[in-house]
Amino acid sequence: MVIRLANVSHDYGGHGLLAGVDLHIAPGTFHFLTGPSGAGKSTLLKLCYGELTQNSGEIEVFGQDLRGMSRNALADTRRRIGVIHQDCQFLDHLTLAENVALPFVATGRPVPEADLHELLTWVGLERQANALPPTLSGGERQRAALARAVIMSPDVVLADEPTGNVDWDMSQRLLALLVELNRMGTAVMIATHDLNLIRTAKSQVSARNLRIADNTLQSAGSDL
Amino acid sequence: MVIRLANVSHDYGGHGLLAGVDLHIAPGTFHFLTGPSGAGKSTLLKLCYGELTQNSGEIEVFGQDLRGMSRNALADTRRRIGVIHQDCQFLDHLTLAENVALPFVATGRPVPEADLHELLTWVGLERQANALPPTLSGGERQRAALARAVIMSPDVVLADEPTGNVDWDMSQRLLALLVELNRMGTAVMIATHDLNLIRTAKSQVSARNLRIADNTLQSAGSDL
Amino acid sequence: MARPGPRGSLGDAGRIVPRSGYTTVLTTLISAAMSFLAVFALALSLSSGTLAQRWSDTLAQTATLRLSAPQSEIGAQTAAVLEILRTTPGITATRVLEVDEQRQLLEPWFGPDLPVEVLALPRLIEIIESPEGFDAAGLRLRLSAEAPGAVLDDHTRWRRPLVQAAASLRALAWLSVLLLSAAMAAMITLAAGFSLAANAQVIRVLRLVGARDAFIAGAFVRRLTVQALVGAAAGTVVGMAAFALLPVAGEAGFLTGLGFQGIGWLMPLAIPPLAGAIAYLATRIAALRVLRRES
Amino acid sequence: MARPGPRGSLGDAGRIVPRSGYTTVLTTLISAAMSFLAVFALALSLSSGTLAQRWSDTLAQTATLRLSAPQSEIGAQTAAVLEILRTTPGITATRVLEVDEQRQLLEPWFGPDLPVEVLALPRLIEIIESPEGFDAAGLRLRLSAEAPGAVLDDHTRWRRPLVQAAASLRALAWLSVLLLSAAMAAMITLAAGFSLAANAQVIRVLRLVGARDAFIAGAFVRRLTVQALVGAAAGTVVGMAAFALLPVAGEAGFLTGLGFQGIGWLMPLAIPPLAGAIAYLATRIAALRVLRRES
Ligand SMILES: Nc1ncnc2c1ncn2[C@@H]1O[C@H](COP(=O)(O)OP(=O)(O)OP(=O)(O)O)[C@@H](O)[C@H]1O
Ligand SMILES: Nc1ncnc2c1ncn2[C@@H]1O[C@H](COP(=O)(O)OP(=O)(O)OP(=O)(O)O)[C@@H](O)[C@H]1O
Ligand SMILES: [Mg+2]
Ligand SMILES: [Mg+2]
Repeated sequence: MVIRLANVSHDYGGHGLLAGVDLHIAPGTFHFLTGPSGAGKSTLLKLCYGELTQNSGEIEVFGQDLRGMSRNALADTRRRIGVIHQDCQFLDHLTLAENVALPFVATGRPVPEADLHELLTWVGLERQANALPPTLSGGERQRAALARAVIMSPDVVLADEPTGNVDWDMSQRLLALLVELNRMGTAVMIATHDLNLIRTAKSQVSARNLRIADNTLQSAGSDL
Repeated sequence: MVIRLANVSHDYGGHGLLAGVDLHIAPGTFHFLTGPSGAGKSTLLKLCYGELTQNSGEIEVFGQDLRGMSRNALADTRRRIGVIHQDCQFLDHLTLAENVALPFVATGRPVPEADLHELLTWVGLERQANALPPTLSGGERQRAALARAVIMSPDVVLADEPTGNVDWDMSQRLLALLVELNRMGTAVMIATHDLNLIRTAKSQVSARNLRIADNTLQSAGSDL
Repeated sequence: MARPGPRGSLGDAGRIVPRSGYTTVLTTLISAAMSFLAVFALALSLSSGTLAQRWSDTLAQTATLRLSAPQSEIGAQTAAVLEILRTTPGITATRVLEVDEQRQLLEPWFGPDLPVEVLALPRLIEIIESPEGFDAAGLRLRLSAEAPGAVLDDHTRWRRPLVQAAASLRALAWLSVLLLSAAMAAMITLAAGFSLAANAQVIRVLRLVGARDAFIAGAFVRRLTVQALVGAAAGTVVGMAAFALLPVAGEAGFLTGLGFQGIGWLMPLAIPPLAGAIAYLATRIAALRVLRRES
Repeated sequence: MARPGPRGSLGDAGRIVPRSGYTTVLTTLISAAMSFLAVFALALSLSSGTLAQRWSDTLAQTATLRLSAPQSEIGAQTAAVLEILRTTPGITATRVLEVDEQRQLLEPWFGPDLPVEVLALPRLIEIIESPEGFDAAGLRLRLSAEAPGAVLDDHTRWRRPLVQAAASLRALAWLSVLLLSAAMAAMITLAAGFSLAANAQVIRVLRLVGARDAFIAGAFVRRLTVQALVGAAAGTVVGMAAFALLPVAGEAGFLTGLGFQGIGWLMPLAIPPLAGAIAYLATRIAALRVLRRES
């Protein structure tokens, strides 16, 4: 089991947001997460990689309880999770290529230049490799974030709205990349508003569709 | 004429980006702007409200050349343009309501509380009025940006990807708001990747569809 | 949830620049530190004034004239010398030392039993100068003509180094006050630049909604001036408290008097408004320059 | 376009924290300013040492003994007194003043013609103390028994205020060195806190990609320590240059000697490494605390 949430509840001190959420993400599975804006999609993803700590319930990642983990263990766990944050986050003083290679640097490993170049080419950023993040277009930043999330071949990719700023062709390309990873065993969860993306994914991968509504996580396989 | 670009070219020092762009935005018209990620949509909008200065060509806003304008005149011109920036920009220490009301504060006018409340309700943010921007979800920030762009009843609204992070229903709601403004005489230009949005808009308003491709601005009425 | 609505809280644009940003803390800190040091420099300069005064008082305004002459002539020469001294401009009073006084002066060397009366001791005449002093060289010339046995000792060799030291101490103190003011101006200008850089986002957003340069600059100037005032006030108060409480110099020793006396305590109160004024100008210039640079 | 690839430039994580961020500039500035001031404080403390030495040398280690006695007994009593002095611990040497020397001492008061030989002048004996000094009260007691006409003058009334002043000057100087070190540590801790706050984004991103606390803290510690070192070196050099070039105190006056002499010039060189060490500790503590707080 990659990620397991059991009866998890969370809110930010105000009215309820997520209540009694159960979620099982097995290795090699593909999940879509939808729900209206403000429903708690980003919150759920943040709980899964430990940026937030749940109010109640249990969250296990790779079989270990996130709450009982030491800080170093949490860092080590995050290395196995590729995260695409909704507000793409970069170090603005480093080039795009350096930002994408950051997971290697931060863990003290040599950067695989060939892989890096191949990946940048796939997401269409080989020309911008030496550009600084503030000079990139919105879509270019999103693609860079995806490249960084997958460069370490993580065990699971959690993508928060990875295609909100890219055109249709590019979103298909990015989806194909994630599907490819998934075929090689990586679990994938994508939070998105783009129902077309979910629909076209159907032909490529058998994905489970989840929806957050009324503070709970529901299966939404049929009504898309 | 609200905005007129004549033979405008711009790039950021590297290879060409926009070349020989002509654009006429008349009062009360509705434009969609599409094109692949990195094509220069945001750049074009920034040229229109003077955040960037073109390399060559002429840009007139409300009949005045932007380049010859004094700094105060440029500021006064911007008050007549409602801008939704792609990276939604807020003052993180002010509440959402204060951020939306900022155009009034910055120009020394009293804040129309009733209008403000009505607008926040329309974009579904009445509950978050007192929240700080960093605690908002991605979609909530986008809606707040739209609210701020239209609160002064500007003569023209330039929206850069205003629906990238909101669900379908909400994007329809936001579109309806802009269409409503447009009916009352406001010129609107929306840069977006969301072809479905453009398609559904057809039934509500007669919009012109523009596309940036091969460094030029083309009409794209048919192939959407 | 019961926060004030946007009108009341933002009406005067006072909160446009974040209050608690660390660059504004920086301004406060810098002016506090500088003001604290300025209090010390001020104390030093005031004290060195007092010091110089005291040293001058004890040494500078007296001189001694020693008259040796055969016993028969001593009376006449004393009269002549006194007449010369009386007509010398810059001399306030003269006094011939009594025998007892001479004995006191000699006691450390000869004990109390010296038979002063029987010795052919020279006459000693004490001279009290006016504050302007007298022309020692001219006086010596006149004396050598009319009373060749008279030797003038104007204590120059004792006085000069002390007065010099006091003067250089004073110069040092004023130099540090000046340096501190300049340093404060420079650092507040820097802090203003930092603040503008750190709040680039604020500037960008305000530009976007059509705020004019004067409005944006005004928001920063107001915030930073207030911070500088607050910091300077705090630094001054702490500095003054340090002087009021710490025994910086003992009761004895010639550092006595390092500190503020009487009306001197009012002088440090000029520091905060001065710091505020410096901050106002520095921020205004920095803000308008930055705003003009980034179009 | 020909920038180095990511491996070469980022391999040692040296650029993880932005180099030119204004909070790192802040660290440099703070340590430069503090080091500059520390040079002055150091000079003051070294000089006050020299000063105290000089004052002690001229006054403290000598005393005078005046012996008055009938002419017949004077020889015997002198011998007795010298014997007492010889056996008093803390006295290095004694010397009976010659007649000529006595005349020189008296010349300012009586002129060169005083008939010293015929006067029943007391004997003057100069006493050279060892650095530890002697027990003046005990000596007086023994003298009063064996040579009632002997009066000991240990110059106390001249010496005490000067030695006191030198000591308080010295204390003041060391106090300022201490205060400056503490202030530098505090301000660098603050600067480290600011730097961490300003680079919250850097921390967030590094967390996101699985960096451990030690890695993140290390990046900040390295950057800030280097900045503090650079700033301190600059401040020290400028401060030393100021002392080498500025005529802070004239040749005369008892502020003479304010500055560095000989080997003293090496002491300020200890400031930069010290500042670096302070910065290292301050940043490390601040970084780990901040990182632990924000999970
Ligand atoms: N740090 C926070 N403090 C307080 N409230 C927060 C915080 N973060 C998020 N919220 C609130 O929690 C709710 C859910 O936020 P979340 O970001 O999870 O929504 P979302 O489903 O990702 O929405 P979107 O599709 O717009 O990104 C929102 O109403 C938001 O305002
Ligand atoms: N300040 C800048 N300096 C240098 N290059 C820039 C700068 N801003 C944008 N660019 C480059 O110009 C190109 C066009 O950028 P722009 O933001 O206009 O694209 P866009 O059409 O809005 O794309 P998207 O749909 O991804 O937002 C991109 O390749 C981008 O990297
Ligand atoms: Mg979200
Ligand atoms: Mg764009």
